[in-house]
Amino acid sequence: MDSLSSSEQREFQSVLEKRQTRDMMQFYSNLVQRCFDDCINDFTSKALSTKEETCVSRCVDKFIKTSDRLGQRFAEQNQAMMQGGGAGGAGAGFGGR
Amino acid sequence: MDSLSSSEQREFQSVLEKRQTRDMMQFYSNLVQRCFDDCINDFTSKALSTKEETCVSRCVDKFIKTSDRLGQRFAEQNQAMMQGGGAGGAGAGFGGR
Amino acid sequence: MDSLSSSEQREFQSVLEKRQTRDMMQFYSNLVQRCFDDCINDFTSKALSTKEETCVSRCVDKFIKTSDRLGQRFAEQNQAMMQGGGAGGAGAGFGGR
Amino acid sequence: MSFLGFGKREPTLAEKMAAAEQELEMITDMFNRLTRSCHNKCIPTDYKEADLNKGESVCLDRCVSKFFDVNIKVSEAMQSQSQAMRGAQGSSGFGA
Amino acid sequence: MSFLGFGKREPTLAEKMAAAEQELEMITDMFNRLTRSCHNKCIPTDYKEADLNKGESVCLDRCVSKFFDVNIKVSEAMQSQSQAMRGAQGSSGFGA
Amino acid sequence: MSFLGFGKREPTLAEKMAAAEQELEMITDMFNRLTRSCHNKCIPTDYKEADLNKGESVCLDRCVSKFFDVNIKVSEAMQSQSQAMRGAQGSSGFGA
Repeated sequence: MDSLSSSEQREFQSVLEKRQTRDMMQFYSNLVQRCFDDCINDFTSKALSTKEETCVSRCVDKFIKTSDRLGQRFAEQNQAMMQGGGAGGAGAGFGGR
Repeated sequence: MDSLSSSEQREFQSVLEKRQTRDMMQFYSNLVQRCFDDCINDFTSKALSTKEETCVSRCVDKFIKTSDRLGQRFAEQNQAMMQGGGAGGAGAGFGGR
Repeated sequence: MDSLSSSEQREFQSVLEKRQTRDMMQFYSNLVQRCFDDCINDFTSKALSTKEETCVSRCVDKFIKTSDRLGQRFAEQNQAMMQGGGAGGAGAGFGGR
Repeated sequence: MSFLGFGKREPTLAEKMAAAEQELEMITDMFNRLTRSCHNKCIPTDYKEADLNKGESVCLDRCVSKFFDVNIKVSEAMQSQSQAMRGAQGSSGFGA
Repeated sequence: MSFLGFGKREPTLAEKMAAAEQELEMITDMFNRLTRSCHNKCIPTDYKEADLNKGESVCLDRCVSKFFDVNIKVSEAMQSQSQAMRGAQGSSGFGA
Repeated sequence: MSFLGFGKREPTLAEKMAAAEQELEMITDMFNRLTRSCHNKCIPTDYKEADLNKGESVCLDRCVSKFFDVNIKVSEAMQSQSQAMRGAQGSSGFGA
Protein backbone atom coordinates (compact mmCIF):
# COMPACT_ATOMS: atom_id res chain seq x y z
CA MET A 1 0.00 0.00 0.00
CA ASP A 2 2.99 2.31 0.18
CA SER A 3 2.97 3.10 -3.53
CA LEU A 4 -0.31 5.02 -3.44
CA SER A 5 -0.42 8.73 -4.27
CA SER A 6 -1.93 11.18 -1.82
CA SER A 7 -5.28 11.28 -3.61
CA GLU A 8 -5.30 7.49 -3.76
CA GLN A 9 -4.59 7.33 -0.04
CA ARG A 10 -7.43 9.74 0.59
CA GLU A 11 -9.87 7.57 -1.32
CA PHE A 12 -8.65 4.40 0.36
CA GLN A 13 -9.02 6.12 3.74
CA SER A 14 -12.60 6.96 2.81
CA VAL A 15 -13.27 3.31 1.90
CA LEU A 16 -11.80 2.26 5.25
CA GLU A 17 -13.96 4.72 7.16
CA LYS A 18 -17.12 3.50 5.44
CA ARG A 19 -16.08 -0.02 6.27
CA GLN A 20 -15.41 0.81 9.93
CA THR A 21 -18.83 2.43 10.20
CA ARG A 22 -20.41 -0.61 8.59
CA ASP A 23 -18.49 -2.95 10.90
CA MET A 24 -19.62 -1.03 13.98
CA MET A 25 -23.20 -1.19 12.79
CA GLN A 26 -22.89 -4.92 12.24
CA PHE A 27 -21.33 -5.37 15.68
CA TYR A 28 -24.22 -3.41 17.16
CA SER A 29 -26.84 -5.48 15.30
CA ASN A 30 -25.14 -8.74 16.28
CA LEU A 31 -25.16 -7.57 19.90
CA VAL A 32 -28.84 -6.64 19.83
CA GLN A 33 -29.86 -9.94 18.26
CA ARG A 34 -27.67 -12.07 20.52
CA CYS A 35 -28.96 -10.48 23.72
CA PHE A 36 -32.54 -10.44 22.51
CA ASP A 37 -32.43 -14.10 21.50
CA ASP A 38 -30.78 -15.21 24.75
CA CYS A 39 -32.65 -13.01 27.25
CA ILE A 40 -36.16 -12.48 25.89
CA ASN A 41 -38.38 -15.58 25.83
CA ASP A 42 -41.52 -14.50 27.64
CA PHE A 43 -44.23 -12.61 25.78
CA THR A 44 -46.96 -12.39 28.40
CA SER A 45 -46.29 -8.64 28.59
CA LYS A 46 -45.02 -6.03 26.17
CA ALA A 47 -42.50 -4.31 28.47
CA LEU A 48 -39.22 -5.80 29.71
CA SER A 49 -39.30 -7.34 33.18
CA THR A 50 -36.60 -6.53 35.73
CA LYS A 51 -35.11 -9.97 35.18
CA GLU A 52 -34.97 -9.40 31.42
CA GLU A 53 -33.39 -5.96 31.87
CA THR A 54 -30.70 -7.41 34.13
CA CYS A 55 -30.02 -10.21 31.68
CA VAL A 56 -29.69 -7.81 28.73
CA SER A 57 -27.39 -5.54 30.71
CA ARG A 58 -25.07 -8.40 31.61
CA CYS A 59 -25.29 -9.85 28.12
CA VAL A 60 -24.17 -6.55 26.56
CA ASP A 61 -21.19 -6.24 28.93
CA LYS A 62 -20.18 -9.85 28.42
CA PHE A 63 -20.58 -9.69 24.63
CA ILE A 64 -18.33 -6.63 24.43
CA LYS A 65 -15.72 -8.24 26.67
CA THR A 66 -15.91 -11.46 24.69
CA SER A 67 -15.50 -9.61 21.40
CA ASP A 68 -12.55 -7.61 22.77
CA ARG A 69 -10.76 -10.71 23.97
CA LEU A 70 -11.42 -12.58 20.73
CA GLY A 71 -10.20 -9.56 18.77
CA GLN A 72 -6.94 -9.46 20.70
CA ARG A 73 -6.30 -13.17 20.26
CA PHE A 74 -7.31 -12.99 16.60
CA ALA A 75 -4.80 -10.19 15.97
CA GLU A 76 -2.05 -12.07 17.78
CA GLN A 77 -2.69 -15.24 15.78
CA ASN A 78 -2.88 -13.33 12.51
CA GLN A 79 0.42 -11.60 13.29
CA ALA A 80 2.12 -14.85 14.27
CA MET A 81 1.04 -16.48 11.02
CA MET A 82 2.33 -13.60 8.96
CA GLN A 83 5.69 -13.57 10.73
CA GLY A 84 5.99 -17.34 10.51
CA GLY A 85 6.18 -17.20 6.73
CA GLY A 86 3.50 -19.85 6.44
CA ALA A 87 0.14 -19.56 4.72
CA GLY A 88 -0.09 -15.91 5.75
CA GLY A 89 -2.99 -14.29 7.57
CA ALA A 90 -6.47 -15.75 7.82
CA GLY A 91 -7.17 -14.81 4.22
CA ALA A 92 -3.76 -14.22 2.68
CA GLY A 93 -3.72 -17.61 0.98
CA PHE A 94 -6.63 -16.39 -1.14
CA GLY A 95 -7.38 -13.11 -2.79
CA GLY A 96 -5.31 -10.25 -4.13
CA ARG A 97 -2.65 -10.61 -6.84
CA MET B 1 -33.13 14.93 1.64
CA ASP B 2 -34.92 18.12 0.63
CA SER B 3 -31.79 19.82 -0.68
CA LEU B 4 -31.27 17.40 -3.57
CA SER B 5 -31.47 18.61 -7.14
CA SER B 6 -33.71 16.82 -9.61
CA SER B 7 -30.87 14.74 -11.07
CA GLU B 8 -29.74 13.82 -7.58
CA GLN B 9 -33.29 12.78 -6.71
CA ARG B 10 -33.39 10.67 -9.85
CA GLU B 11 -30.21 8.85 -8.91
CA PHE B 12 -31.37 8.35 -5.33
CA GLN B 13 -34.68 7.00 -6.65
CA SER B 14 -32.70 4.54 -8.76
CA VAL B 15 -30.72 3.43 -5.69
CA LEU B 16 -34.00 2.96 -3.80
CA GLU B 17 -35.51 0.89 -6.59
CA LYS B 18 -32.48 -1.39 -6.74
CA ARG B 19 -32.72 -1.76 -2.99
CA GLN B 20 -36.43 -2.58 -3.10
CA THR B 21 -35.79 -5.24 -5.73
CA ARG B 22 -32.98 -6.66 -3.62
CA ASP B 23 -35.16 -6.63 -0.51
CA MET B 24 -37.97 -8.45 -2.31
CA MET B 25 -35.51 -11.05 -3.53
CA GLN B 26 -34.19 -11.51 0.00
CA PHE B 27 -37.73 -11.80 1.36
CA TYR B 28 -38.44 -14.43 -1.28
CA SER B 29 -35.28 -16.39 -0.47
CA ASN B 30 -35.97 -16.20 3.27
CA LEU B 31 -39.47 -17.50 2.63
CA VAL B 32 -38.25 -20.41 0.48
CA GLN B 33 -35.63 -21.42 3.03
CA ARG B 34 -37.94 -21.09 6.04
CA CYS B 35 -40.70 -23.21 4.50
CA PHE B 36 -38.27 -25.76 3.10
CA ASP B 37 -36.47 -26.15 6.43
CA ASP B 38 -39.72 -26.44 8.42
CA CYS B 39 -41.79 -28.58 6.05
CA ILE B 40 -39.37 -30.88 4.21
CA ASN B 41 -37.70 -33.54 6.31
CA ASP B 42 -38.40 -36.77 4.45
CA PHE B 43 -36.19 -37.82 1.55
CA THR B 44 -37.54 -41.26 0.74
CA SER B 45 -38.93 -39.79 -2.49
CA LYS B 46 -37.91 -36.96 -4.80
CA ALA B 47 -41.36 -35.37 -5.25
CA LEU B 48 -43.33 -33.48 -2.61
CA SER B 49 -45.99 -35.46 -0.78
CA THR B 50 -49.48 -34.04 -0.30
CA LYS B 51 -48.68 -33.41 3.34
CA GLU B 52 -45.54 -31.48 2.40
CA GLU B 53 -47.41 -29.45 -0.23
CA THR B 54 -50.07 -28.49 2.32
CA CYS B 55 -47.44 -27.54 4.87
CA VAL B 56 -45.56 -25.36 2.38
CA SER B 57 -48.78 -23.66 1.28
CA ARG B 58 -49.73 -22.79 4.86
CA CYS B 59 -46.17 -21.80 5.70
CA VAL B 60 -46.05 -19.32 2.82
CA ASP B 61 -49.34 -17.73 3.84
CA LYS B 62 -48.36 -17.54 7.50
CA PHE B 63 -44.87 -16.18 6.74
CA ILE B 64 -46.31 -13.38 4.62
CA LYS B 65 -48.90 -12.50 7.28
CA THR B 66 -46.23 -12.64 9.99
CA SER B 67 -43.94 -10.37 7.99
CA ASP B 68 -46.78 -7.92 7.29
CA ARG B 69 -47.72 -7.70 10.95
CA LEU B 70 -44.11 -7.32 12.06
CA GLY B 71 -43.61 -4.66 9.40
CA GLN B 72 -46.57 -2.66 10.66
CA ARG B 73 -45.48 -2.86 14.29
CA PHE B 74 -41.89 -2.07 13.32
CA ALA B 75 -42.99 1.07 11.48
CA GLU B 76 -45.16 2.17 14.40
CA GLN B 77 -42.34 1.69 16.90
CA ASN B 78 -39.84 3.45 14.65
CA GLN B 79 -42.20 6.38 14.25
CA ALA B 80 -42.88 6.59 17.97
CA MET B 81 -39.17 6.67 18.73
CA MET B 82 -38.57 9.43 16.19
CA GLN B 83 -41.43 11.53 17.54
CA GLY B 84 -40.38 10.94 21.13
CA GLY B 85 -37.14 12.82 20.56
CA GLY B 86 -35.18 9.99 22.11
CA ALA B 87 -32.46 7.93 20.49
CA GLY B 88 -34.20 8.18 17.12
CA GLY B 89 -35.13 5.28 14.88
CA ALA B 90 -33.67 1.80 15.09
CA GLY B 91 -30.45 3.02 13.53
CA ALA B 92 -30.55 6.77 13.94
CA GLY B 93 -28.21 6.70 16.91
CA PHE B 94 -25.54 5.42 14.53
CA GLY B 95 -24.64 6.32 11.02
CA GLY B 96 -24.95 9.42 8.91
CA ARG B 97 -23.44 12.78 9.86
CA MET C 1 -25.86 -10.59 -23.16
CA ASP C 2 -25.06 -10.84 -26.84
CA SER C 3 -25.56 -7.13 -27.56
CA LEU C 4 -22.62 -5.95 -25.47
CA SER C 5 -19.67 -4.18 -27.10
CA SER C 6 -16.16 -5.48 -26.52
CA SER C 7 -15.42 -2.94 -23.78
CA GLU C 8 -18.71 -3.78 -22.13
CA GLN C 9 -17.86 -7.47 -22.27
CA ARG C 10 -14.50 -6.71 -20.70
CA GLU C 11 -16.10 -4.88 -17.81
CA PHE C 12 -18.71 -7.60 -17.32
CA GLN C 13 -15.94 -10.20 -17.38
CA SER C 14 -14.18 -8.23 -14.63
CA VAL C 15 -17.39 -8.17 -12.58
CA LEU C 16 -17.71 -11.94 -13.05
CA GLU C 17 -14.12 -12.54 -11.97
CA LYS C 18 -14.56 -10.47 -8.82
CA ARG C 19 -17.70 -12.40 -8.12
CA GLN C 20 -16.01 -15.77 -8.63
CA THR C 21 -13.22 -14.77 -6.26
CA ARG C 22 -15.79 -13.63 -3.72
CA ASP C 23 -17.75 -16.87 -4.11
CA MET C 24 -14.62 -18.96 -3.59
CA MET C 25 -13.78 -16.99 -0.47
CA GLN C 26 -17.31 -17.52 0.83
CA PHE C 27 -17.11 -21.24 0.05
CA TYR C 28 -13.83 -21.36 1.94
CA SER C 29 -15.25 -19.51 4.95
CA ASN C 30 -18.37 -21.70 4.99
CA LEU C 31 -16.13 -24.76 4.92
CA VAL C 32 -13.95 -23.53 7.79
CA GLN C 33 -16.96 -22.65 9.93
CA ARG C 34 -18.85 -25.87 9.22
CA CYS C 35 -15.89 -28.11 10.06
CA PHE C 36 -14.90 -26.07 13.09
CA ASP C 37 -18.45 -26.10 14.48
CA ASP C 38 -18.92 -29.84 13.88
CA CYS C 39 -15.48 -31.13 14.88
CA ILE C 40 -14.16 -28.84 17.61
CA ASN C 41 -15.99 -29.00 20.92
CA ASP C 42 -13.26 -29.63 23.47
CA PHE C 43 -11.24 -26.73 24.84
CA THR C 44 -9.13 -28.41 27.49
CA SER C 45 -6.10 -27.79 25.26
CA LYS C 46 -5.17 -25.18 22.69
CA ALA C 47 -3.86 -27.53 19.98
CA LEU C 48 -5.94 -29.89 17.85
CA SER C 49 -6.04 -33.50 19.01
CA THR C 50 -5.50 -36.36 16.56
CA LYS C 51 -9.21 -37.10 16.70
CA GLU C 52 -10.05 -33.49 15.84
CA GLU C 53 -7.54 -33.44 12.99
CA THR C 54 -9.04 -36.59 11.52
CA CYS C 55 -12.55 -35.20 11.83
CA VAL C 56 -11.61 -31.92 10.14
CA SER C 57 -9.84 -33.76 7.31
CA ARG C 58 -12.89 -35.93 6.63
CA CYS C 59 -15.24 -32.99 7.02
CA VAL C 60 -13.34 -30.98 4.40
CA ASP C 61 -13.41 -33.85 1.91
CA LYS C 62 -17.07 -34.55 2.52
CA PHE C 63 -18.08 -30.88 2.36
CA ILE C 64 -16.37 -30.48 -1.02
CA LYS C 65 -17.98 -33.66 -2.37
CA THR C 66 -21.35 -32.57 -1.02
CA SER C 67 -21.02 -29.14 -2.59
CA ASP C 68 -19.95 -30.64 -5.93
CA ARG C 69 -22.92 -33.01 -6.01
CA LEU C 70 -25.37 -30.30 -5.00
CA GLY C 71 -23.88 -28.01 -7.63
CA GLN C 72 -24.39 -30.61 -10.35
CA ARG C 73 -27.98 -31.32 -9.35
CA PHE C 74 -28.67 -27.60 -8.97
CA ALA C 75 -27.42 -26.92 -12.50
CA GLU C 76 -29.48 -29.80 -13.90
CA GLN C 77 -32.66 -28.58 -12.20
CA ASN C 78 -32.04 -24.99 -13.28
CA GLN C 79 -31.53 -26.11 -16.86
CA ALA C 80 -34.65 -28.29 -16.83
CA MET C 81 -36.74 -25.37 -15.55
CA MET C 82 -35.43 -23.05 -18.23
CA GLN C 83 -36.07 -25.56 -21.00
CA GLY C 84 -39.51 -26.41 -19.67
CA GLY C 85 -40.75 -22.86 -20.29
CA GLY C 86 -42.09 -22.64 -16.78
CA ALA C 87 -41.17 -20.11 -14.13
CA GLY C 88 -37.61 -20.03 -15.41
CA GLY C 89 -34.48 -20.57 -13.35
CA ALA C 90 -34.31 -20.32 -9.58
CA GLY C 91 -34.46 -16.56 -9.78
CA ALA C 92 -35.79 -15.83 -13.25
CA GLY C 93 -39.31 -15.17 -12.02
CA PHE C 94 -37.86 -12.16 -10.21
CA GLY C 95 -35.20 -9.68 -11.10
CA GLY C 96 -34.05 -7.69 -14.08
CA ARG C 97 -35.48 -7.29 -17.57
CA MET D 1 -21.28 7.50 -12.25
CA SER D 2 -21.12 10.81 -13.98
CA PHE D 3 -23.83 13.47 -14.21
CA LEU D 4 -22.14 15.49 -16.89
CA GLY D 5 -23.80 13.79 -19.84
CA PHE D 6 -21.17 11.56 -21.35
CA GLY D 7 -23.91 9.91 -23.34
CA LYS D 8 -26.61 7.31 -23.27
CA ARG D 9 -24.21 4.39 -23.38
CA GLU D 10 -23.17 4.31 -19.74
CA PRO D 11 -26.66 4.07 -18.17
CA THR D 12 -27.64 1.31 -20.63
CA LEU D 13 -24.62 -0.77 -19.73
CA ALA D 14 -25.09 -0.09 -16.04
CA GLU D 15 -28.70 -1.23 -16.23
CA LYS D 16 -27.86 -4.37 -18.19
CA MET D 17 -25.02 -5.31 -15.90
CA ALA D 18 -26.97 -4.51 -12.76
CA ALA D 19 -29.79 -6.80 -13.88
CA ALA D 20 -27.42 -9.61 -14.83
CA GLU D 21 -25.43 -9.21 -11.61
CA GLN D 22 -28.60 -9.22 -9.54
CA GLU D 23 -29.80 -12.39 -11.26
CA LEU D 24 -26.44 -14.02 -10.57
CA GLU D 25 -26.54 -12.90 -6.94
CA MET D 26 -30.02 -14.38 -6.55
CA ILE D 27 -28.92 -17.73 -7.95
CA THR D 28 -25.75 -17.77 -5.84
CA ASP D 29 -27.74 -16.95 -2.73
CA MET D 30 -30.27 -19.67 -3.53
CA PHE D 31 -27.51 -22.22 -4.04
CA ASN D 32 -25.85 -21.25 -0.76
CA ARG D 33 -29.11 -21.61 1.12
CA LEU D 34 -29.81 -24.95 -0.58
CA THR D 35 -26.32 -26.14 0.35
CA ARG D 36 -26.75 -25.18 4.00
CA SER D 37 -30.20 -26.75 4.26
CA CYS D 38 -29.36 -29.99 2.47
CA HIS D 39 -26.08 -30.37 4.31
CA ASN D 40 -27.95 -30.00 7.58
CA LYS D 41 -30.60 -32.53 6.58
CA CYS D 42 -28.49 -35.18 4.88
CA ILE D 43 -24.98 -35.18 6.39
CA PRO D 44 -24.43 -36.37 9.99
CA THR D 45 -21.92 -34.33 11.97
CA ASP D 46 -19.75 -37.19 13.21
CA TYR D 47 -17.81 -37.62 9.95
CA LYS D 48 -17.05 -41.31 10.23
CA GLU D 49 -15.79 -41.27 6.64
CA ALA D 50 -14.52 -38.81 4.03
CA ASP D 51 -16.70 -40.01 1.14
CA LEU D 52 -20.41 -39.65 0.56
CA ASN D 53 -22.14 -43.00 1.08
CA LYS D 54 -25.12 -44.14 -0.98
CA GLY D 55 -27.74 -42.93 1.50
CA GLU D 56 -26.21 -39.48 1.80
CA SER D 57 -25.88 -39.16 -1.98
CA VAL D 58 -29.49 -40.10 -2.65
CA CYS D 59 -30.68 -37.82 0.14
CA LEU D 60 -28.75 -34.88 -1.35
CA ASP D 61 -30.21 -35.50 -4.82
CA ARG D 62 -33.76 -35.62 -3.49
CA CYS D 63 -33.12 -32.61 -1.30
CA VAL D 64 -32.21 -30.51 -4.35
CA SER D 65 -35.29 -31.76 -6.19
CA LYS D 66 -37.60 -30.85 -3.30
CA PHE D 67 -35.88 -27.50 -2.76
CA PHE D 68 -36.72 -26.58 -6.37
CA ASP D 69 -40.29 -27.82 -5.89
CA VAL D 70 -40.69 -25.55 -2.86
CA ASN D 71 -39.11 -22.74 -4.88
CA ILE D 72 -41.78 -23.15 -7.57
CA LYS D 73 -44.61 -23.30 -5.06
CA VAL D 74 -43.38 -20.16 -3.30
CA SER D 75 -42.90 -18.43 -6.64
CA GLU D 76 -46.48 -19.24 -7.66
CA ALA D 77 -47.87 -18.09 -4.30
CA MET D 78 -45.98 -14.81 -4.46
CA GLN D 79 -47.00 -14.16 -8.07
CA SER D 80 -50.63 -14.17 -6.98
CA GLN D 81 -49.92 -11.76 -4.11
CA SER D 82 -47.36 -9.66 -5.90
CA GLN D 83 -49.65 -6.95 -7.23
CA ALA D 84 -51.08 -6.19 -3.81
CA MET D 85 -47.65 -5.97 -2.18
CA ARG D 86 -46.24 -3.70 -4.88
CA GLY D 87 -49.32 -1.50 -4.66
CA ALA D 88 -48.88 -1.17 -0.92
CA GLN D 89 -45.18 -0.40 -1.22
CA GLY D 90 -45.57 1.99 -4.13
CA SER D 91 -47.39 4.58 -2.10
CA SER D 92 -44.60 4.78 0.45
CA GLY D 93 -41.81 5.50 -2.03
CA PHE D 94 -39.78 8.69 -1.99
CA GLY D 95 -41.40 11.43 -4.07
CA ALA D 96 -39.80 13.25 -7.01
CA MET E 1 -15.50 8.01 -8.94
CA SER E 2 -13.35 10.46 -10.81
CA PHE E 3 -10.09 12.01 -9.67
CA LEU E 4 -9.93 14.63 -12.37
CA GLY E 5 -11.76 17.34 -10.50
CA PHE E 6 -15.17 17.55 -12.11
CA GLY E 7 -16.37 19.71 -9.27
CA LYS E 8 -17.66 19.70 -5.75
CA ARG E 9 -21.08 18.37 -6.68
CA GLU E 10 -20.23 14.71 -7.05
CA PRO E 11 -18.56 14.12 -3.65
CA THR E 12 -21.38 15.96 -1.87
CA LEU E 13 -24.03 13.80 -3.46
CA ALA E 14 -22.01 10.65 -2.87
CA GLU E 15 -21.67 11.48 0.82
CA LYS E 16 -25.36 12.27 1.21
CA MET E 17 -26.49 9.17 -0.60
CA ALA E 18 -23.96 6.95 1.16
CA ALA E 19 -25.25 8.11 4.54
CA ALA E 20 -28.89 7.67 3.57
CA GLU E 21 -28.22 4.29 2.01
CA GLN E 22 -26.31 3.14 5.08
CA GLU E 23 -29.15 4.24 7.34
CA LEU E 24 -31.60 2.33 5.17
CA GLU E 25 -29.36 -0.74 5.19
CA MET E 26 -29.18 -0.63 8.98
CA ILE E 27 -32.96 -0.45 9.30
CA THR E 28 -33.48 -3.23 6.76
CA ASP E 29 -30.96 -5.42 8.54
CA MET E 30 -32.60 -4.72 11.90
CA PHE E 31 -36.03 -5.61 10.50
CA ASN E 32 -34.70 -8.84 9.00
CA ARG E 33 -33.14 -9.84 12.30
CA LEU E 34 -36.32 -8.95 14.17
CA THR E 35 -38.36 -11.02 11.72
CA ARG E 36 -36.11 -14.06 12.13
CA SER E 37 -36.05 -13.81 15.92
CA CYS E 38 -39.78 -13.20 16.38
CA HIS E 39 -40.73 -15.84 13.85
CA ASN E 40 -38.58 -18.33 15.77
CA LYS E 41 -40.10 -17.36 19.11
CA CYS E 42 -43.76 -17.00 18.19
CA ILE E 43 -44.58 -19.29 15.25
CA PRO E 44 -44.58 -23.10 15.72
CA THR E 45 -43.10 -25.07 12.84
CA ASP E 46 -45.97 -27.52 12.33
CA TYR E 47 -48.20 -25.08 10.37
CA LYS E 48 -51.57 -26.47 11.37
CA GLU E 49 -53.23 -23.42 9.79
CA ALA E 50 -52.46 -20.70 7.25
CA ASP E 51 -53.66 -17.75 9.37
CA LEU E 52 -52.15 -16.16 12.45
CA ASN E 53 -54.18 -17.10 15.52
CA LYS E 54 -54.75 -14.70 18.42
CA GLY E 55 -51.89 -16.02 20.53
CA GLU E 56 -49.37 -15.79 17.69
CA SER E 57 -50.51 -12.28 16.77
CA VAL E 58 -50.20 -10.98 20.33
CA CYS E 59 -46.83 -12.69 20.71
CA LEU E 60 -45.54 -11.04 17.54
CA ASP E 61 -46.69 -7.59 18.68
CA ARG E 62 -44.99 -7.96 22.06
CA CYS E 63 -41.92 -9.39 20.42
CA VAL E 64 -41.48 -6.24 18.31
CA SER E 65 -42.01 -4.06 21.37
CA LYS E 66 -39.38 -5.94 23.38
CA PHE E 67 -36.96 -6.01 20.46
CA PHE E 68 -37.08 -2.21 20.35
CA ASP E 69 -36.62 -2.07 24.12
CA VAL E 70 -33.49 -4.21 23.85
CA ASN E 71 -32.36 -2.00 20.97
CA ILE E 72 -32.62 1.08 23.18
CA LYS E 73 -30.82 -0.58 26.08
CA VAL E 74 -28.00 -1.73 23.82
CA SER E 75 -27.81 1.71 22.22
CA GLU E 76 -27.47 3.37 25.63
CA ALA E 77 -24.85 0.89 26.79
CA MET E 78 -22.78 1.37 23.63
CA GLN E 79 -23.05 5.17 23.80
CA SER E 80 -21.36 5.09 27.18
CA GLN E 81 -18.57 2.84 25.87
CA SER E 82 -18.32 4.39 22.41
CA GLN E 83 -15.58 6.92 23.13
CA ALA E 84 -13.24 4.29 24.55
CA MET E 85 -13.76 1.96 21.59
CA ARG E 86 -13.23 4.69 19.02
CA GLY E 87 -10.13 5.83 20.87
CA ALA E 88 -8.73 2.31 20.82
CA GLN E 89 -9.54 1.84 17.14
CA GLY E 90 -8.33 5.28 16.09
CA SER E 91 -4.71 4.52 16.88
CA SER E 92 -4.71 1.48 14.63
CA GLY E 93 -5.95 3.22 11.48
CA PHE E 94 -3.93 3.39 8.29
CA GLY E 95 -1.43 6.23 8.26
CA ALA E 96 -1.18 8.97 5.63
CA MET F 1 -16.16 3.85 -13.82
CA SER F 2 -15.39 5.60 -17.05
CA PHE F 3 -14.90 4.00 -20.45
CA LEU F 4 -13.56 7.06 -22.17
CA GLY F 5 -9.92 6.41 -21.50
CA PHE F 6 -8.91 8.85 -18.79
CA GLY F 7 -5.67 6.97 -18.43
CA LYS F 8 -4.02 4.03 -16.76
CA ARG F 9 -4.21 5.50 -13.29
CA GLU F 10 -7.81 4.77 -12.49
CA PRO F 11 -7.82 1.00 -13.29
CA THR F 12 -4.60 0.50 -11.35
CA LEU F 13 -6.01 2.16 -8.27
CA ALA F 14 -9.30 0.31 -8.64
CA GLU F 15 -7.49 -3.01 -8.84
CA LYS F 16 -5.26 -2.24 -5.85
CA MET F 17 -8.14 -1.05 -3.73
CA ALA F 18 -10.42 -3.90 -4.78
CA ALA F 19 -7.79 -6.43 -3.74
CA ALA F 20 -7.13 -4.71 -0.42
CA GLU F 21 -10.83 -4.29 0.27
CA GLN F 22 -11.51 -7.93 -0.56
CA GLU F 23 -8.72 -9.04 1.78
CA LEU F 24 -10.18 -6.87 4.52
CA GLU F 25 -13.66 -8.25 3.87
CA MET F 26 -12.34 -11.80 4.13
CA ILE F 27 -10.65 -11.10 7.44
CA THR F 28 -13.72 -9.31 8.81
CA ASP F 29 -15.95 -12.18 7.75
CA MET F 30 -13.58 -14.70 9.32
CA PHE F 31 -13.53 -12.75 12.58
CA ASN F 32 -17.31 -12.51 12.65
CA ARG F 33 -17.67 -16.24 12.10
CA LEU F 34 -15.04 -16.96 14.77
CA THR F 35 -16.88 -14.67 17.18
CA ARG F 36 -20.21 -16.40 16.59
CA SER F 37 -18.73 -19.89 16.88
CA CYS F 38 -16.64 -19.21 19.98
CA HIS F 39 -19.43 -17.30 21.68
CA ASN F 40 -21.72 -20.27 21.09
CA LYS F 41 -19.18 -22.74 22.43
CA CYS F 42 -17.80 -20.87 25.41
CA ILE F 43 -20.46 -18.51 26.78
CA PRO F 44 -23.59 -19.93 28.49
CA THR F 45 -26.81 -18.12 27.71
CA ASP F 46 -28.03 -17.53 31.26
CA TYR F 47 -25.74 -14.52 31.93
CA LYS F 48 -25.33 -14.95 35.67
CA GLU F 49 -22.64 -12.29 35.61
CA ALA F 50 -21.42 -9.42 33.42
CA ASP F 51 -17.70 -10.33 33.47
CA LEU F 52 -15.87 -13.18 31.81
CA ASN F 53 -14.83 -15.77 34.39
CA LYS F 54 -11.57 -17.71 34.21
CA GLY F 55 -13.08 -20.75 32.49
CA GLU F 56 -14.80 -18.68 29.81
CA SER F 57 -11.65 -16.64 29.17
CA VAL F 58 -9.46 -19.71 28.75
CA CYS F 59 -12.07 -21.36 26.55
CA LEU F 60 -12.23 -18.29 24.28
CA ASP F 61 -8.42 -18.17 23.94
CA ARG F 62 -8.24 -21.84 23.02
CA CYS F 63 -11.20 -21.47 20.69
CA VAL F 64 -9.35 -18.80 18.66
CA SER F 65 -6.24 -20.97 18.56
CA LYS F 66 -8.16 -23.98 17.29
CA PHE F 67 -10.14 -21.90 14.81
CA PHE F 68 -6.86 -20.78 13.23
CA ASP F 69 -5.62 -24.39 13.23
CA VAL F 70 -8.74 -25.47 11.35
CA ASN F 71 -8.25 -22.51 9.04
CA ILE F 72 -4.75 -23.72 8.16
CA LYS F 73 -5.86 -27.30 7.66
CA VAL F 74 -8.69 -26.21 5.36
CA SER F 75 -6.33 -23.88 3.51
CA GLU F 76 -3.88 -26.72 2.90
CA ALA F 77 -6.63 -29.08 1.79
CA MET F 78 -8.02 -26.56 -0.65
CA GLN F 79 -4.58 -25.67 -2.02
CA SER F 80 -4.15 -29.26 -3.10
CA GLN F 81 -7.58 -29.32 -4.77
CA SER F 82 -7.49 -25.77 -6.08
CA GLN F 83 -6.06 -26.45 -9.53
CA ALA F 84 -8.71 -29.04 -10.36
CA MET F 85 -11.56 -26.76 -9.23
CA ARG F 86 -10.25 -23.78 -11.17
CA GLY F 87 -9.83 -25.95 -14.26
CA ALA F 88 -13.41 -27.16 -13.99
CA GLN F 89 -14.74 -23.64 -13.48
CA GLY F 90 -12.60 -22.05 -16.16
CA SER F 91 -14.36 -23.82 -18.98
CA SER F 92 -17.75 -22.49 -17.94
CA GLY F 93 -16.82 -18.83 -17.93
CA PHE F 94 -18.39 -16.26 -20.22
CA GLY F 95 -16.62 -15.99 -23.57
CA ALA F 96 -14.94 -12.85 -24.94
